[in-house]
Amino acid sequence: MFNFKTNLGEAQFDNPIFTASGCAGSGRELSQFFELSELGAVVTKSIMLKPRSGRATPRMAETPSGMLNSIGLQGPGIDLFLEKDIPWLRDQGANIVVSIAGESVEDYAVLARKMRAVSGISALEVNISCPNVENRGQVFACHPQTARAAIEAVRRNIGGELPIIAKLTPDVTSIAAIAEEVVAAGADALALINTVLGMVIDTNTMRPKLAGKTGGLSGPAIRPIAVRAIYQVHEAMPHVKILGMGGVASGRDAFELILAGASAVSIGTATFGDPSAVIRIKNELQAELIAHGFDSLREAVGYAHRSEGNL
Amino acid sequence: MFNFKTNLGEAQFDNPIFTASGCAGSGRELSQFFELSELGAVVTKSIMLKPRSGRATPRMAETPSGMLNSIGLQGPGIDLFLEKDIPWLRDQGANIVVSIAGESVEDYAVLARKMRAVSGISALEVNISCPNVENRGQVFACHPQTARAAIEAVRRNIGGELPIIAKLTPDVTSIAAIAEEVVAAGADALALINTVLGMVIDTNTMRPKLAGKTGGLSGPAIRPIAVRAIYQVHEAMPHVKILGMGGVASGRDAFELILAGASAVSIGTATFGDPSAVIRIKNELQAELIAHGFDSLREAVGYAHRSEGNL
Amino acid sequence: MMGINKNATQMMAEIVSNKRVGAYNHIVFAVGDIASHAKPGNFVAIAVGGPNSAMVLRRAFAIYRTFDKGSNGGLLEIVVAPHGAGSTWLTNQLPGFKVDLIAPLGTAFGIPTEPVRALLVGGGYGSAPLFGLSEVLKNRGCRVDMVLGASTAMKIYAPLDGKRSVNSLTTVTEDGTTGITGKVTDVLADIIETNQIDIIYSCGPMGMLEAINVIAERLGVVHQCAIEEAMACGIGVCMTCVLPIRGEDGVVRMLRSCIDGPVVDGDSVIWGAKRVIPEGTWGAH
Amino acid sequence: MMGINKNATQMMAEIVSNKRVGAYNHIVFAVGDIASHAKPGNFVAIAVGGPNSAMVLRRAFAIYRTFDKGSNGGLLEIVVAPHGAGSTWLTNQLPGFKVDLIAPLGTAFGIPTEPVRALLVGGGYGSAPLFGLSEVLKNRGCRVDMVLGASTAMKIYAPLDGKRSVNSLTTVTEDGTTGITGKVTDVLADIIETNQIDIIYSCGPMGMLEAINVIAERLGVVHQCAIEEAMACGIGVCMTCVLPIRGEDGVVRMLRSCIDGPVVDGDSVIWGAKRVIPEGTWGAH
Ligand SMILES: Cc1cc2nc3c(=O)[nH]c(=O)nc-3n(C[C@H](O)[C@H](O)[C@H](O)COP(=O)(O)OP(=O)(O)OC[C@H]3O[C@@H](n4cnc5c(N)ncnc54)[C@H](O)[C@@H]3O)c2cc1C
Ligand SMILES: Cc1cc2nc3c(=O)[nH]c(=O)nc-3n(C[C@H](O)[C@H](O)[C@H](O)COP(=O)(O)OP(=O)(O)OC[C@H]3O[C@@H](n4cnc5c(N)ncnc54)[C@H](O)[C@@H]3O)c2cc1C
Ligand SMILES: Cc1cc2nc3c(=O)[nH]c(=O)nc-3n(C[C@H](O)[C@H](O)[C@H](O)COP(=O)(O)O)c2cc1C
Ligand SMILES: Cc1cc2nc3c(=O)[nH]c(=O)nc-3n(C[C@H](O)[C@H](O)[C@H](O)COP(=O)(O)O)c2cc1C
Ligand code: FES
Ligand code: FES
Repeated sequence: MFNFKTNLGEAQFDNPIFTASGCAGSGRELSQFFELSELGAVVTKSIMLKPRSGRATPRMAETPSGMLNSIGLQGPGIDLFLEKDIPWLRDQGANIVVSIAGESVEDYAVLARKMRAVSGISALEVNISCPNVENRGQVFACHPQTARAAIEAVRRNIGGELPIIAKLTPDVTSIAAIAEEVVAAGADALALINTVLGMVIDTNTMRPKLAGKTGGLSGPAIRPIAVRAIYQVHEAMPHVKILGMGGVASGRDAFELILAGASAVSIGTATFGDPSAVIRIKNELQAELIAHGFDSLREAVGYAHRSEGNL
Repeated sequence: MFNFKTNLGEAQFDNPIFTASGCAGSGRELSQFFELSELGAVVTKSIMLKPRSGRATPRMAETPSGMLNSIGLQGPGIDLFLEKDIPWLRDQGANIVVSIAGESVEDYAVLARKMRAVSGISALEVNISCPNVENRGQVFACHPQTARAAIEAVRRNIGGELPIIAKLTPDVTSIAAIAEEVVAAGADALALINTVLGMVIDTNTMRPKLAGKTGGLSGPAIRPIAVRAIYQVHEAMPHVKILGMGGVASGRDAFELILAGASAVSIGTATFGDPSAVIRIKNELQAELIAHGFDSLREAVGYAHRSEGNL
Repeated sequence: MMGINKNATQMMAEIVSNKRVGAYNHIVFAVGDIASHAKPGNFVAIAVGGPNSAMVLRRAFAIYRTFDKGSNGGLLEIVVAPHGAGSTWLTNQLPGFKVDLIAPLGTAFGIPTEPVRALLVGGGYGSAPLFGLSEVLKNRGCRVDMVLGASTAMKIYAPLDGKRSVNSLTTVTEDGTTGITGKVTDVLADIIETNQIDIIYSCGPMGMLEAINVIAERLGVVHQCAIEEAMACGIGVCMTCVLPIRGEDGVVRMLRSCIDGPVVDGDSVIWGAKRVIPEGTWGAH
Repeated sequence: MMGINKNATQMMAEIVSNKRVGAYNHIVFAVGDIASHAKPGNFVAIAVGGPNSAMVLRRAFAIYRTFDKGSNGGLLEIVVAPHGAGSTWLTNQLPGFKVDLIAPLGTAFGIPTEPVRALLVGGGYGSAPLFGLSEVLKNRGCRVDMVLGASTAMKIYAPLDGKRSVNSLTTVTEDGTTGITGKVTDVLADIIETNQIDIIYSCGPMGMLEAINVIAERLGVVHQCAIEEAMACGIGVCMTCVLPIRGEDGVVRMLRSCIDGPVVDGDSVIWGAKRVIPEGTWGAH
């Protein structure tokens, strides 16, 4: 029997295919196309303390094999989210990973305290790829000190229970250095990668296409960047589990991230082109793993790192 | 009469479409398809002090809307290059920009001294996106100090004549910060962007596809990253001229980089798919500029930055 | 916040016919059961470019009309303006080719329970969903007047049987190549007053919808419009397609035009909010 | 270092025919003048995926043969194994469709000035360029023997008229579905000795070429082979397609297989250098 089980820190999952934060709505919209309980986990959109309108439109631009978005973390705020979305997801039998995002270290601390009492959650994904209002809007995950501070705040406030997955941006000189910092600060696992900062200029209006000017690049275009980041971080810290993401659109692609070192894989942009992409990818991945002679997912994690001698 | 002329520092060019370093061979191969003198400039492959075999094969992998390469700066070394390639390019009436690359600060100094006496060159592109053997193979352009040191070495040794274009990598936390550093160190203009670090794992062999493991991502996939980098740097230093590049495959794309702030545009990967891409793009760009009512290229440079009031 | 259209289905749909009509392509798909679920105002989301396409997002098209002939024979029709790469690709596909399609999506035009006097206003390909709507309204005993506008005659989409389904049809073009010279909004007030219009249904560019709404508000006429905002997913999961809409509780929220729209009440929309979040929007700061 | 094939031309070439033959597609293009310039061993580079394709690089295919009927009638034929996305796309294109093609590219097989005894060895679709070569050799009065190998019968490409053009044809398959069971290299030594072969021409997977070269060296037979290394441009500007080759000056250099190849002398290749730069290569450090 093929063993598809995986874990991120203490959190256990039946299979390694997750939704990506911000790419699965509240879960309700996708549940029209398949059962959410079939997924390894549903990762919720990043939730903040307060309700948030997000950025003005236009919020997206298609790019070659990808897209830019600048949603700006639109959402109802943590209280309404815990009241409405979480119970519903629990009722679906979904394995839930909650993503949180803050604008200050204090925000992360408060969010963690609020999550502490919530039952039926497998892990917390901490999105630190967002602007820090206390530091000229610079992204937490761009600097070792702020990345560390945000994760420490969550660690201190979450209690011993919930595994923390720190989500990093690839827009840094050394992602392995940031990864080491957040693991030292108490992250149990890492989510790699968030979108890559990009811009599209509309040549008709001759201005940036997005109202927010820059946006996050996602989709197959960034897959080689994701694979590289996962490979580098797994090489630096082979014992730290990685939730990989970035441009995965097929089981082959998910397999590629797993070979690089991911223990689970989130699917974002692919869902926009194909609502049931996650289920298709899960099935394709299992077939790939079996075809390559693996008895379990775990054996394949980081397999591309084996020494040349094993050729 | 439409004015297509442009300049980078003191260097003047008849039109803004250049080849990208490392993407036009010695020039001879492309001259089969068009006259090199029709280009704004031929940018040579980055030349190093000594002959260099480059990396082992496989050296490339196709990716969605892009490709990875790890050529490893294969080349004949500066002496043979100056003896064989430069005179031939001069005979073609080509406007020549020589790209140099070093493994140490001293290399850059020696290369600059060797270039000093060479006539018929318009500018020097200094590729500092290469590994520094003196600093654990870290890329010069990744750190302010090493980026500065390399450019200072060139500035000191080149004499007052030749404009220096510093070529930067986007694989940094803040490209504007590096840009400011190299301009302070004496760069007259900037080339943005070099390839983005990526990796492809061959799911058949279950190992990195490239012999060099990681490679540089280029092509349309990275265009939004190039536009963002050019926009950010032009915003920080509007007076510094930019040679833009990254995923340009049409006149529309070149126009996008120009609106972001590029005064000239290099074409790399597009030439691999279409040998006469540079000429097609040059013609398409001129048509775009005229269709948008510009009388000259210069008016369009950075036009996307104008204040919202001018809507 | 509503959920996704509960009948939405993803399928590979064969192109039955694809014909050039003026500046547009009229494309018919075999969609089986989907045809019986679609209502005027709903849209389809179609994957473009084929395998290995560099275009990763679906394109949305208003449903022009459907023929419900059971699961084997259901047909769905759209009208496509070849504009950028995706729509141009679609207009180039031949009968027999299958496309990946999701339908029906989004909200539908609200149908009054009483016979009313309705004015349908379409700009460019925005006329497409109005003909199906007109049929439904006529079946309910409504009087239906229609005004179609475009920059030029080739961009007026008004097939013969469509024309027959309305009580009156006024066409307006900016260059005067057919009908009245000017903009649709030039003729609205007159028609509304002459025909004692109760409700306006509109579909077309956002600028036109906004101008219609000004007139509708001034004359106290109900106005439902089908808006168009760039969509990445069409099924409510990406939050790209939002616009500020005032709810019944008076609060303005950034709502998804793919789920809470495309058909919305004209006076619930905070117009002119492109590139800015209107003050007071829920969560704005 | 040589320059690009001086007759290389870029054109939109119409597909005249595209037929399945065993595991392959035999595709014929109308190429006008190009046909008269191509020599056995040359290749074409074809853009794949159509407009908006996510595939940015051309694919290389050995020229199977050409018919020179002047600028209007010149034909060029290739044999394609549907493998990944690009080749599969190409095999799915119908007659009438035009592809962007550059040809002829690369070096050609060297033709001896005297009549010699030649052995042509092909693996899989590697047989394709050998039939055109065989015709040229026969016209020069050479004796031509041929050995074709593949994993299975479906992967032996050997059309009837091709078979007729050689003096003897031996087929070898790993699964024994046709001809001798085994590998081409199992039968070479025998044929070389029996037929007193002067020169071997080979085309196929690198592993096969290397094994042939071992035999050729041992028996002192000249060996020319057409190598296959991943190519990004096909015209000599990208430096991706290199492999270590010893020049006449004894120096090993990383040479481009698209310009200095694909046909090279078997004994000039430093075999087994995949993923490493052989020591002593010019510029290695
Ligand atoms: C609800 C809805 C209904 C629509 N109905 C029709 C219809 O009936 N007929 C028709 O021809 N078109 C319709 N459109 C527009 C259509 O979806 C495409 O956006 C348009 O054809 C341009 O796509 P493209 O691939 O040709 O252009 P591209 O420039 O390649 O598009 C790039 C991206 O921008 C988006 N985009 C570009 N223009 C628009 C636009 N005007 N509105 C929304 N997104 C845009 C595209 O969806 C795509 O994601 C509708 C759009 C929406 C949202
Ligand atoms: C000189 C030369 C002659 C060739 N002749 C033929 C021929 O006659 N018939 C035929 O079917 N194929 C031939 N090939 C292989 C062909 O060019 C394609 O590489 C192959 O069809 C796979 O491409 P794909 O798009 O299907 O696969 P993909 O996996 O999509 O290819 C991805 C990339 O890898 C490269 N690649 C993959 N496999 C190979 C390979 N075996 N060799 C070189 N590059 C590869 C592709 O060119 C492409 O850039 C030849 C290659 C070369 C270099
Ligand atoms: C529309 C959109 C919204 C996103 N929202 C979030 C978010 O709220 N929190 C977060 O951590 N990442 C967010 N992301 C990033 C994705 O979770 C993912 O890291 C990234 O898109 C790369 O994966 P992909 O290429 O599969 O989309 C968003 C991405 C997109 C495209
Ligand atoms: C095969 C290849 C070789 C390259 N060699 C060099 C080089 O020698 N020096 C350099 O500065 N950049 C080199 N580059 C980077 C290009 O000059 C260019 O910055 C990058 O590819 C982005 O442009 P593009 O997307 O148009 O290719 C190379 C790129 C490719 C694809
Ligand atoms: S288009 Fe994705 S939420 Fe509306
Ligand atoms: S394929 Fe580009 S140099 Fe040979």
